[in-house]
Amino acid sequence: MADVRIERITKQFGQAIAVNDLSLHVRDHEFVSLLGPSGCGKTTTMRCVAGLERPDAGQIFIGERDVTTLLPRDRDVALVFQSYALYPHMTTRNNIGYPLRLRGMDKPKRDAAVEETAMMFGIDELLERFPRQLSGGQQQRVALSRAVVRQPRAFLMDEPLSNIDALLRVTMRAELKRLQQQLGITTIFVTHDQVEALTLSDRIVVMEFGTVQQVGKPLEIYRQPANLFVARFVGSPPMNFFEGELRSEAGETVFVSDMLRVPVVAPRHAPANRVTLGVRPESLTVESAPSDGATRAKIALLEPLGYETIVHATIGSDVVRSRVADGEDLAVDQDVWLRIGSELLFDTQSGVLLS
Amino acid sequence: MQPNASASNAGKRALVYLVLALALIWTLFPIYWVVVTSLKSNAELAASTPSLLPLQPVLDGYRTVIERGIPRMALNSVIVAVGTTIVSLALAVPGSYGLTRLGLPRRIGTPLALAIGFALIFPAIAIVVPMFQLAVRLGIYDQLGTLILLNVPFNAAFALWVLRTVWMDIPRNIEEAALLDGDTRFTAFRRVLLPAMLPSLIAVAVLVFIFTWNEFLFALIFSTSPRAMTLPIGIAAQVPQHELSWQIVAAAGTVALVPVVAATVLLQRYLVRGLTFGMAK
Amino acid sequence: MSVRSLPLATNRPGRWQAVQHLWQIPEQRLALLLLLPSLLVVLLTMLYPLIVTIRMALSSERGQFVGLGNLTRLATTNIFLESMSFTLRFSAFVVIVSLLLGLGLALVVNSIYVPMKTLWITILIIPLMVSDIVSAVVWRLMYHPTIGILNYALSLVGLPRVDWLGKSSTAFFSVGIIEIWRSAPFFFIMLYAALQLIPPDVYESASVDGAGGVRAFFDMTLPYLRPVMTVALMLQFIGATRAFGIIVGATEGGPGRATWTISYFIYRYAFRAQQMHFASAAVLVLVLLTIVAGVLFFRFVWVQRDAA
Amino acid sequence: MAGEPSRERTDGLGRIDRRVTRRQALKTGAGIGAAAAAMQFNVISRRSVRAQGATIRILVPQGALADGLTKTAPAYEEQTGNKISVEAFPYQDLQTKAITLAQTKSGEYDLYFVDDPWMPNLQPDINAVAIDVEYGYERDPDIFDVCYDVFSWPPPYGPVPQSVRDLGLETHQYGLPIVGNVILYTIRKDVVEEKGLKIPETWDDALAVAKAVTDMDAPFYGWTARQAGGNVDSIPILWSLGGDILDDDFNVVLNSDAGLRAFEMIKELDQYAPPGSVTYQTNEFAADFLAGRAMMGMTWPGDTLVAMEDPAQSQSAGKLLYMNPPAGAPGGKGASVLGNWGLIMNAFSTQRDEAYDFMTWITSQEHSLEYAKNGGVPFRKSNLNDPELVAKFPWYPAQAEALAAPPKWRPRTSAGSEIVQLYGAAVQIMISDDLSPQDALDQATRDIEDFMATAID
Repeated sequence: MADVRIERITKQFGQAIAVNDLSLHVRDHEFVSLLGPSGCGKTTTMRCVAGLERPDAGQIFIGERDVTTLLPRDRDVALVFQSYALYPHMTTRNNIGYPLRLRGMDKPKRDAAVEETAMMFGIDELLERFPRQLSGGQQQRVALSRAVVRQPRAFLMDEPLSNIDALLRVTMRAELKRLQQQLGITTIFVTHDQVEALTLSDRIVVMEFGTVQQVGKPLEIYRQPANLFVARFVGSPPMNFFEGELRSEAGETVFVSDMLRVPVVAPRHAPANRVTLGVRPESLTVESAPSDGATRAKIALLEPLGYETIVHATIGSDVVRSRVADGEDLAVDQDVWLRIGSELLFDTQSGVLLS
Repeated sequence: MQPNASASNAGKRALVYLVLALALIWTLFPIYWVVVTSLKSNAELAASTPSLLPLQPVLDGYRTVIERGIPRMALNSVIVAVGTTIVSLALAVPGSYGLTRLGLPRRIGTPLALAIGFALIFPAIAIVVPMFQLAVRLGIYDQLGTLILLNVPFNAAFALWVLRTVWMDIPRNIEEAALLDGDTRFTAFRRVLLPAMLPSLIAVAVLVFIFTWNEFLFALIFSTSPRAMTLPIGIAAQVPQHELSWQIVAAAGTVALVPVVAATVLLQRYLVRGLTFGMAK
Repeated sequence: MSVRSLPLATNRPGRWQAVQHLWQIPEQRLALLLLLPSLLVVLLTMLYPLIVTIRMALSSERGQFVGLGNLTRLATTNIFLESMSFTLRFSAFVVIVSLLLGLGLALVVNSIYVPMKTLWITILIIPLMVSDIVSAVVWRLMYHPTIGILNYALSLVGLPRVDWLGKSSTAFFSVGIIEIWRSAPFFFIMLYAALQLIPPDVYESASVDGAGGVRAFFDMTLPYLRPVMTVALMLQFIGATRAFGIIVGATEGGPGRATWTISYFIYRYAFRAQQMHFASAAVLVLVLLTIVAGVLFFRFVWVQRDAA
Repeated sequence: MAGEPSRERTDGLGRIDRRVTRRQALKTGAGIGAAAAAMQFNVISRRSVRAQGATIRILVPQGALADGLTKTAPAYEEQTGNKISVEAFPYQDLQTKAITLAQTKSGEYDLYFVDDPWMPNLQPDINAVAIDVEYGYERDPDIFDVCYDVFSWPPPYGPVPQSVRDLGLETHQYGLPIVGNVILYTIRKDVVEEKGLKIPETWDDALAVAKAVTDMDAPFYGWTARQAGGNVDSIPILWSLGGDILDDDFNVVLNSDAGLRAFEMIKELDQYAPPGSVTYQTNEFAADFLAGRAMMGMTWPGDTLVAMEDPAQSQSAGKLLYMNPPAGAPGGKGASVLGNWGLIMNAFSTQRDEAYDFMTWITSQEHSLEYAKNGGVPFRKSNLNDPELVAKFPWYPAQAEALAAPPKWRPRTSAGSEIVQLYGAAVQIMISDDLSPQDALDQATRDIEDFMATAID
């Protein structure tokens, strides 16, 4: 086991900068997700760690070793691919055993290790099958087994759950979590799915345009997004944003926009200009009668999810979303009054969190 | 509706079977006829009405064909075909890997691929005269090795072209997985990629073998003695001009057909894959 | 699981070591290195003869420089012009009929009424594997005026006999049929494979939209097959213009010189009549045509496959 | 055709190979040479065979001539300990191979079977051994002079191309006849007698006989001919009627009254030929006689006469009359075509003495007879007139007569073979496509002129 240190790496493909001066320290035994939209550089970063790409600048350490120029094979890391990348001409047994074979392990010991791992993933019945005879979920387990069996210094996972169906994904997610806790292997997990990132990770790295936007524990990321990008990207349904300005009124700081007037906690640094108010849908309560401080809105759409209902309401031309626990009395076109529970303030221009 | 539908289904079924029956005759009857002719005697061949079966089968045709060295020519064909297959694949396998797998920029890769593709449609007759002169100058005409040298470029281009699409269909991730599992690029190539593409490789090898086994033009011009005569030349040579017997050429044709038909039946799956440029899996 | 203690079985000295070393050079350089042998072999095989051919085509059989003399002479030589015309007409006839036959067979074998599809495919592709010279011999036995089965079959149903290879017009079709016998299976297998790739929901949505069998064929099947059809057509057309073994085997260019193809013309002039310089001029014409065909070919094919 | 006077000898390969030095050749071919060396090239090593006594390799046309030689050779092998390797190629290829080998100065074969029209292509003064000079060979009076003359070079008489004349060569004997072929006219004399007809004296008579006996339903055909691609069997008609392809200065003179008459005659005769005969090769031609459904035709002794006179297979056996072709006009003389095969010694052979020994052995009276029985064709007066043999091979007297006539040979120019092929192609297309004789003459003339414009002589 080892920690992974990425120090100021940059990777360009032609004119396009995939990773820009990125640094990151993944601690030993830690599960870190790289989260971001496609093209944000998360996969490239991971491939640099794996050695499949060589960064143009910067260094990568695994444990004490500078691995920046080492071949993938010499880094002792395992990668689980989105496509699983099973060897089509090998049985499950040989697929899992392949890394061990390359380490010169003799067959009896290898078989024992393969069987033990297969047992762990519940695929010990499938050892003699070829990849094409396996279902997606089974292939996934084989790929994980192949990564696990040799106890690498670090796991790298490239969207490993995105090719399996929704139900199985939930199961696998739990299984991954359990596995990582059990084995305690340092893991870098690349995903564009925030739920995966939030549920699995010790820490999440949110990326965009090849740079780190925020690093933090899942709840930190959710509650204190460092900037508008993170705030927008994390959370479903997404945060509601209102653009306006801060005014001081009677010693209170008030956010004012065309439609809204909201008293807010004054930020430490007063912004130079306009600000954006961010409100999570669950911080927006829906009331059926007008009251002080509540803003009038009209329900445009209702999405009942069973355990909650997502309410889409319009304030002027803006659409806001709120999640309410019980939405049975609500109806489309009904007038409602929205109340903001807690809010975040961002500098509109720089996007930086102010509160 | 129901009875009507089933009637039209029966009609369709009948039509399909009719077409298949005709296709069967169209495909196999000429082959049947060459086999039957090879067994007929001269007297039977001189009859005004041909018979569907050899009335008194004789093996004279085969005897003559053996006397005239057809087995030797078949052996030559095997040598040329095997040699060409090995050399072509030895060139095309690494070549196609280099062309598709190693991040060659498009502005280099595309023209190179196009040049190879062009070689595919380059007429063989166009190289015959200069190559013949060169072979004469070097004293290497009428040798099996020369025939291999002549066949290799065209077949290597074919193999490259097909394998190129095969490589493009093998996910890069598989190679990368191997690199992470502890392979070098070379051992990953040898232990993971080559085995993974083996079926396509067999397909290409079989086709190159058959193309070369059937090759006529080079063999016709570059062989001046039985030392380098291949089977197609031997067969063409049996077409009677100054002698009586058609069963000789029929026998020679049968000898050439047997391995081809056998190969088709045994390797059908691979052939289809190679012929459709990997389109059918 | 004491895997960690095991070192990677890597740098042990072995027979592959030198090669392994080679493979550690930068990717693009390695790519060129791996490609180089094939490229050299393939390109030299085209370029060297081409240069020699150009040089030869510019001089007479006696070696005197004649400039474009051979080429202009070619333009007024009936045998050449007629060979050229035969080649193009012949190739067009062959590929069109082969395409129709191959398409029909592909649709039939693909139909739900056909059991044992693999067996049928195996049988139907056999002619594809048979060499041109053997095909020619095989069919020549069928066409034969006395021992052939075809005229006998015609006489059984009361039809007049046909001089299969004995008239320019019938020889055109008879030789064409031999070539069709060999190339229809190519269309069949390509189109059959392409049919397998058509997603079934296309038909389902077509039938929901109210397109019946024939309509569905023209609106759905045909557009899906078109790219494959184009490739197959072009490959086979180019192949048919090279017809040589078939001519040697079936007609020796006869009757008269009615079935001379360009390839056969070049062969006769270069190797029988020993006019290698004059033949070289014909080679140049053929190469030029190939370049034109090549450009057309890659326009269609390249865009299709590599844009994907 | 006349060509400018030049001592530069050209060959089909152009002049390149003569000018290239060893070094240049090495340079050009270094790559391929290296690759060639790396490969197993000589699958069968010639040297190892030669170590145990000479193996004389002979290039022979596929068919009866090769098969006969294979049967005759063991006697020689037993007698001398030398081996005879008979290597057979089909007729059309043989020409290409023999000429190619000569041009490449190959010692591959020690002896070539050469059809007489190929003599100019072979350039005997360079590629063959003059046996009269080298071995003091003297003509045997038992062999027809024409059979010697045709393998002498330059031709002792008849038109000779300017370029050959310019070389100022002396005529020498470059080969010995091995097959005394000459084209014969054959007719079913039993049918002639039965129907009260006359043996034709002229081609008009022949046409009349053909017409009289033809019964398409029987079937019985008045005329049968080999007509496949560019053969020469109709030339006797052309010559007998006074036409020719080339004149003495190698101008195309086919398009004449005599030429037209000949083409008309050929076409009219074809009306009485079997359907499909337009693609006939020798075997189909012979099959009509074997099946007893043919009346007359032009035939070469070398091919199938043994079978046609074999009662076991042939219904025409014993019923055929052989003669020199009919004449153009009453009282005239028909002209036949000489088609001898010669045994030529390769100038680049490394075992000339052994080759010469075999040449003289196989052409001796005794052994040439043996060869004739096995499939060859006699060229000796004594053999052709041997009563015992004549009883068995009834065409021998006619053949002797034709050879003594003597028959004409085909044009002595390197373009000769192709010219005759183009002529034959026009004849074939006239029949197959129902071209008018005049159109066929025009096509032949144009094709031959086109061809000669670029040919070397």
